[in-house]
Amino acid sequence: MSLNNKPSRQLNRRKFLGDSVKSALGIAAGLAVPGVLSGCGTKEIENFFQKHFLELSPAELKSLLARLERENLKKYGKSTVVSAKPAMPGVLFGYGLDLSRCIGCRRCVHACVKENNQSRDPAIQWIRVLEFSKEKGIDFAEANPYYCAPGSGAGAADSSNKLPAAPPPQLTGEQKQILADPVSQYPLYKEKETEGPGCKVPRPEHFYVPISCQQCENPPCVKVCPVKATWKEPDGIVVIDYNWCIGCRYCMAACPYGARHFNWAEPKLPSEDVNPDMHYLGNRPRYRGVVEKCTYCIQRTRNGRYPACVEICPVGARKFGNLLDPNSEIRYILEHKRVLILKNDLATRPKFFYFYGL
Amino acid sequence: MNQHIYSAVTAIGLFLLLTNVKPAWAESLESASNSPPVSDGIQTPAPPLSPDYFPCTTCHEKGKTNNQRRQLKTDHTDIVFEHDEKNRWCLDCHAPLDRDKLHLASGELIEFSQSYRLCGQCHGPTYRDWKVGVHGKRTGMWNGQKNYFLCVHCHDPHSPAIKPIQPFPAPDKPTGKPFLLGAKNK
Amino acid sequence: MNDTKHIWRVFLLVLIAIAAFMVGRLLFVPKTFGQFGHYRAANVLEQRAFPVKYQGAESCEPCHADEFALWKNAGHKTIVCEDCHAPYDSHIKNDEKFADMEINRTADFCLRCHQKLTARPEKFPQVNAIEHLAEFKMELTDTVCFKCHGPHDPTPKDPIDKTVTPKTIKELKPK
Amino acid sequence: MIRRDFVTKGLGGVLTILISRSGIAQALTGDGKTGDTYDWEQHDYAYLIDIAKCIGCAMCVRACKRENNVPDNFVRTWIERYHVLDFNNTIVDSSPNGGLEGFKPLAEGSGANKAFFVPKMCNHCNKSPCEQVCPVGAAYHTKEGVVLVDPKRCIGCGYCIQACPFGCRFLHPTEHVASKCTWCYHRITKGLKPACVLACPRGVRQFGDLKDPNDPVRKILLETPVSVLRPDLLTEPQCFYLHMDKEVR
Amino acid sequence: MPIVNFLKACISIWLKGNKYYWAWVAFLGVLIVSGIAAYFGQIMHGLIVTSMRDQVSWGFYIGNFTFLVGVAAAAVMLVIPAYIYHWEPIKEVVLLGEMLAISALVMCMLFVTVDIGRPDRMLHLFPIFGKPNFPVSLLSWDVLVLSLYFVLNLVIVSYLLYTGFTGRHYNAKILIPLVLISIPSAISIHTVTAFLYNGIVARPFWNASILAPRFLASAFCSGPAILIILFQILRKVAGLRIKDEALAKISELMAYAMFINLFLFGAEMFKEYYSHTEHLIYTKVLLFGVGGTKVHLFTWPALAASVTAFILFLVPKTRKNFYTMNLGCLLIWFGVYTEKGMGLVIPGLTPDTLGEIYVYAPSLTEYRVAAGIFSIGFLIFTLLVKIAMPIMKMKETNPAGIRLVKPHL
Repeated sequence: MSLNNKPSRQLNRRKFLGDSVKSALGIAAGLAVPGVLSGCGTKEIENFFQKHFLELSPAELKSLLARLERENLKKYGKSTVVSAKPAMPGVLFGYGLDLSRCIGCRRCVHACVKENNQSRDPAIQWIRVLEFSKEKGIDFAEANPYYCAPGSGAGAADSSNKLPAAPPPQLTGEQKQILADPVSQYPLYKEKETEGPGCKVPRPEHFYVPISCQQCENPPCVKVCPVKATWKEPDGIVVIDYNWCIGCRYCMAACPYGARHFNWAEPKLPSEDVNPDMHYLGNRPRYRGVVEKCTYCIQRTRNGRYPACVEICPVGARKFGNLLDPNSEIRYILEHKRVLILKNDLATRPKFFYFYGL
Repeated sequence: MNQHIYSAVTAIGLFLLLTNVKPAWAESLESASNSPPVSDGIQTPAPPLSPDYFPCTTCHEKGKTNNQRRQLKTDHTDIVFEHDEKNRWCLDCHAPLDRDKLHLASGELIEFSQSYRLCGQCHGPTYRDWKVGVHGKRTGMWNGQKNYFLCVHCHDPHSPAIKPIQPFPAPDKPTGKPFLLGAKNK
Repeated sequence: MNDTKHIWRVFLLVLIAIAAFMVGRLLFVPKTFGQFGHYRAANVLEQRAFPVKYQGAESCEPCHADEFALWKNAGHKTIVCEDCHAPYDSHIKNDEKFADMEINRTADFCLRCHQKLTARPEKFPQVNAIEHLAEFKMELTDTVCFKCHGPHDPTPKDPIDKTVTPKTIKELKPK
Repeated sequence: MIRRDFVTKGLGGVLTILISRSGIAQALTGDGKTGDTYDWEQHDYAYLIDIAKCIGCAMCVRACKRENNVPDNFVRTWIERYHVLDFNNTIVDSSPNGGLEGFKPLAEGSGANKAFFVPKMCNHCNKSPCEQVCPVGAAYHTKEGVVLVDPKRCIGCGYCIQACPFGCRFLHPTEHVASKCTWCYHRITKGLKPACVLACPRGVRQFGDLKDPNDPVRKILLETPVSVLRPDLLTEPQCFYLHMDKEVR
Repeated sequence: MPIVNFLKACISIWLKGNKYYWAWVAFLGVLIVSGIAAYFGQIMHGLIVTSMRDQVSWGFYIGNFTFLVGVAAAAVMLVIPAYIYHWEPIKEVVLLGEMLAISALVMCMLFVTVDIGRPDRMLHLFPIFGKPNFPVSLLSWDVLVLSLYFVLNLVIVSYLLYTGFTGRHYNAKILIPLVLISIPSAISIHTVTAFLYNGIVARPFWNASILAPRFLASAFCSGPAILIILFQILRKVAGLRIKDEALAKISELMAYAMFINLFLFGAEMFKEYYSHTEHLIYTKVLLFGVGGTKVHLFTWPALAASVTAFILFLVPKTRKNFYTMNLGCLLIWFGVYTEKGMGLVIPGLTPDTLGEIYVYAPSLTEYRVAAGIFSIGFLIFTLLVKIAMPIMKMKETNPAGIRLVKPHL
C-alpha cells in the first residue's frame, strides 16, 4: 500500500457509496447471524420465512396449521387440532367479574394454565389473583399476589433472590380432579377441611381481584408493537402471532395490567397435560422468547363455549358474553350493577368489567 | 296444638313477608323476562343430596310427621342449622308429609331439583339475578345451551354462608440471578 | 479601619431590617396565628360560633305534638320537618315564635322526590305524575297530592281533603 | 413618654397574646373551664355517602344553603346525575344549580341503560391540595380533620379553587374570599349532625367519628370496600362512597 | 482499485502497533470472547439466564442502550459549531466524535439484539422483510432514525477517511448536506428514544413530557465527557494534536448542559413531591428505595457526581486544569450513566403495574454480554481511530489536503 498511490478520477463517489451500502448490509447480516444460530433445522428455517398471519393465503394457512399439528404430534406424541377460526360477526366479547363473590381460590388460574397449555416450568400464569384488605380498598401498593403461599404464614413469602428457584406449584390429586371435571367440586361446602396448610380463602377482612388481560378497546400494547405481531380482532380479543413476535417486550412495558408474559426459557409442557384443542392465536404451544397473554380462551369462545375460568369458578363470580347482544349476561351486568374498571384514567377502555353483584 | 299455632303463625308471617317483598321485585322480574327464557326445565346437575339419606322416604314415612320443633338428637346431627334459625325450622322448606319433596309457601310441592324456586321466595333480587345468569354459575355455551347450578350447589341450605376453602397453589415468586448486587426481595 | 466601619454599617442595617420585620410581624400577624399550625386559631372558635339553624324534628315536638306523633309513625318519618317547612330559626327566636312557618304545599315539591326518574333506585316509590293523576281523573295542580296523601302520613288514609277516603280512592281507581 | 408608651403597649400586647392563646387552647380542648366539654382532639370525622340510596331530591343542597347562608348560584354540596347510555358513553348533569331545583326526567329516547345520582361535596382530604397552596394560611385543617377557610385571613387569590381536584371551593361573590363546605363545623362541635345529613330523607349521607369505637360509619369503613374520588391523587379524602360506579369521576 | 488499496492500507495499519496497543486489543478480545460465550449461553437457555422477569421486563441491556444512544447523539454537539459556524478549534475533533457515534451506535444495536427474545426475527422490524408498525410504534421510529443516523455517520466518516487517504479535499457539496441531515437525526435518535419511554402511559415514571429534553441535556454531557478523555489519551498515545482550547470549550458547553439537566431533574422532583400522587412511589424507588430496591444507593452518588462536575466545569480555573477536567468527565460519566441507565429503567418498572416489587440486579450473563458489547464498541473505535490517525497526521504535514486539522497551531 502506498499513500502516494493516486486514485483515478474515475472512481466516482457513486461507486464508493454503493460499496459502503453493501458493507452496511453486510453488518446488518452479521447482526442477524446470532439469530440464525439460535435455531437450526428445517423447522426454524420454515418459521424464519413464514409470513405474517394476516397475510397468509387460505392455502398457506392450511399448510401452516397442518405443519403445526405435525410438530405438536412429534413433540408431544399427541394429535392436536390447531384451528384458526375467525371472529363471529356481530360479536364483541365482554367479561364480568363479581368482586363481591370472588373468594380468591385460584382455581381459575390453574384451569387457565391447563386449558391454554401454559408453561409449567418456568410457570406462566395468565391470571394473577391479588389480595387486598377491605380497609384499604384497591390500592396496588398494598396488593398481595402470594397469599397462602406455603411457608409464607399469612402474607407473601420472604424469599431471597439468591435462593434456587422454588419448584413449580404442585397440584394435589383432588385439585387435578377438579380441573378435569369442574362439576366435581360441588357441593362446594363439602370440601374437606383437613388438607394442606391451614390457610383458607377468603381470609377475613380481605377481598380478591383476579387480573388477566383486560382486552382493551384501546390497547396500549398493540400501539407499541414495532412489528404488528399483536392486534385486536373484530370480536375485541387482543391476540399475538407467536411466529411473528420478536420478543422485544415493549408491549409488556406498555401494558397497564401486567397481563403479558414472556417465555424467558423454553416452555415446559408435559405431554399428558397438553390440551389438544388449539387455536393458532390462542393456546397452541408457544416458543421461547415470545410474549403471550389471555385470549378469552379464543379456542373455546369462538366456538360458543365459555372460557375455562368461567367454567371452573366455584362461586360463579365470572361472567362472559356478547356485548352487542342486549340479552346477554354481560349487558345485564352493565345495565344493572355497579361496575368498576381498573385504571380508568388511562382511557384504555377495558372490556373486562368488575362489578358488585350484591 | 301449640305447634299448629306456631306453624300457622310462621306460614302467615312468611306469606306477609312475601307479599311485602313482592311488589319490589315483581317489576324487575318482568323486565328480566327479556333475557333468555328460563323455563322450569332448567338444566342443572343433580342436586347435591346425601346418598346416605336420599330418598328420605326410606326413613320418613309418607303422610306422617312430627311437628314438634326440637333439637335433633339421633339423626341428622351433622346438620348445622344457621339459616335464620330463630324464625324457621326444617318443615318450613321440607314437605312435612312427603320428605322426598320440598314445599313452597303456597303449599305447592316441588322436587329437590327445583329448590331454586323455594329459595327465590325470600331472596327475590338474588333469584332474579340467578335467572338472568348474573348470580351463580353457568357453564356451557355463552350463546346457546347453558347449564345452571342450583343455589344448593354452592350454599349449604342449612348454613348458606360460603365457607372458606382451600386455595390452589400460589404463583412462584420471581427469582433472578443477581451477580454482586444480590438483593433480597420483599 | 475603614473596612470595619463598613461592616458595622451593614450589620446595623441588617439589625434594623430584622427589627422592622419583627415589629411588622407583631403588627400584622394575628395574635393566635401559629398556635396550632399555620393558621389563626381564633378562627376555629369563630367557625364554631356560627348560628345553628336546623334543629331537627325533636325541636318541633313541644308545640306540635300531634303532627309529630303522626309523622313519627308513618312513611315520611325519615324526612325531617325542616325539609318541607323551613329551618327552626326562621320560626322561633329565643324560644318564642316570631314568624309564621313557611310551608311548601306545591305538587312540584312532592315530585322532587316522587317523580319517576330512571336514576332513582327501583324500590323507591315514584310515579309519573300525569298518569298517576289521570287514573283518578285529576289534573296536576298545586296541593293536588294532599287530596289523597297526608304530608305527615302519606299512605292514603289521612288526607287533608276529608272528602277523599280510602274507600273513595278505590271507587275512583279504574278497575 | 413615647418610649414608655411603647414598652407598656408592647408588654400589654404580649400579655394579651398569652391570655388569649391560653383561652383559645382551653376552649378548643374543652378542659371545662370555659364550660365547653367538646375537645377537638377526641374526634376524627368521616363522611359516608351511599350512592345506591340517593333519590336526587336535593334536600341536602337546600339545607346546606340555608344553614350556611350559601350565596345564590353557588353550592357547597351538590348532586350529579349520571346517565350511562352504553358502556362507553355517559351523560353527567348537575341539573340546574347543583340539583337545588330537583331533577326532571331526561328527554324521551335518551335510552339510558343505567342511571344514578352522586352527591358531592368537599372531601376534607387529609392531605388537601387546597391547604398546600394557600399563601397566607387561610385554609387549614382542624384537629378533627375538617378543612376550614378563615375568611378574615383569605385574600381571595383563588389558588385553592384551582388546586382542589374535586371542584368544591368557590369565591364568595360578596365577601370575595374562598368558601366551601365546613361539614357544618358549628353543628358538629355541638354534637349535631351536619345539616345535609340531617336533611337527607334516605340515609344516603352519614356522618361518623372514627375515634368512636361504636360508630356505625367507622364499622362500615372497616368492613366494607368503600371508594373515594380520585384515589390516585393520594389526597386521602375523608368522604367515602358506597356503591360507586366506574363512571363517577 | 483504490478501494481495495484503502482496505489493504487499513488492515496493515491495524496490524501495526506497540505493545500497549496489542495489550488493549487483547484485553478487548478476551472480553468479547467472554461476551460471545455468555450470549451463546443466553441463546441456548433463553433470557432466563438474565435477571429480568415479567415484573421487570427490561433491564441492564436496555439501560445501556439508552445511555449509549445519548453518547451517539452527542456527536452532533461537536458537529454543529464545527461545520455550521466554522468554529475552528472544534473542527479537528469532529471526525473523532463521529467515529465515537458509529461505535456507540453499533453498541446500541447490539444491546437491542441481545435484549430481544427472538433475534432471528429481527428482520420483521424492517420494511419489505417484515411489517414495521411504522407511524404508531415508537420502536419502529427508533429503528428508522438509528439506521439513518448510523448510515449517515458511516458515510461521512468513510468519505472523510477515504478522501483523506486519497489525499483529496472533501467535496463540500456532498459533505455539508449530509452533515446537515445528521444534525436533526442525531437529535431525533435521542428524542425518539425518550418518546419510546415517554409514550408508555402505564409507567408514570417515564410518562413525563420533560423526559426528552432531559435526555438531550444529559446526552450533551455524557458524550463529550467520554470524548475529552479519549482526546487526551489520543494526544498522548497517537500524538494527535488537539488544542487545549477545544477541550476547554467542550467542557464549558458541558457545564451548561449539565445545568439544564440538573434543573430539569429538579423540576421533575418538584412536580412529583409537591403533587404527591400515587406516582410518587417510583421517585421514591429512585431516591430512597422501596421494598429492597437498591438503585437509590447509586442515585445519590450519581447526583453528587453530577453537581460536582457541573461546578468543576463552570469555574474557568478548574475547567482548564486537566486533573479537575478529567475528574469532572469521570464524574459526569458516572452521573449520567446511572441516571439514564439503571436509574431510568429500574424505577420505571418497579413496582410493576400491579404493585409488585421485584428487586432486579443484573446477572453475571448480563454483565459479561454487556462487557463484550462495550469491548466491541471500543474495538471498533480503536480501529477507526487507528486509520484516522496517519491520515490526519499526514494532513498536518500536507496543508494542501483536507482541512480537518489546521496546518499549524
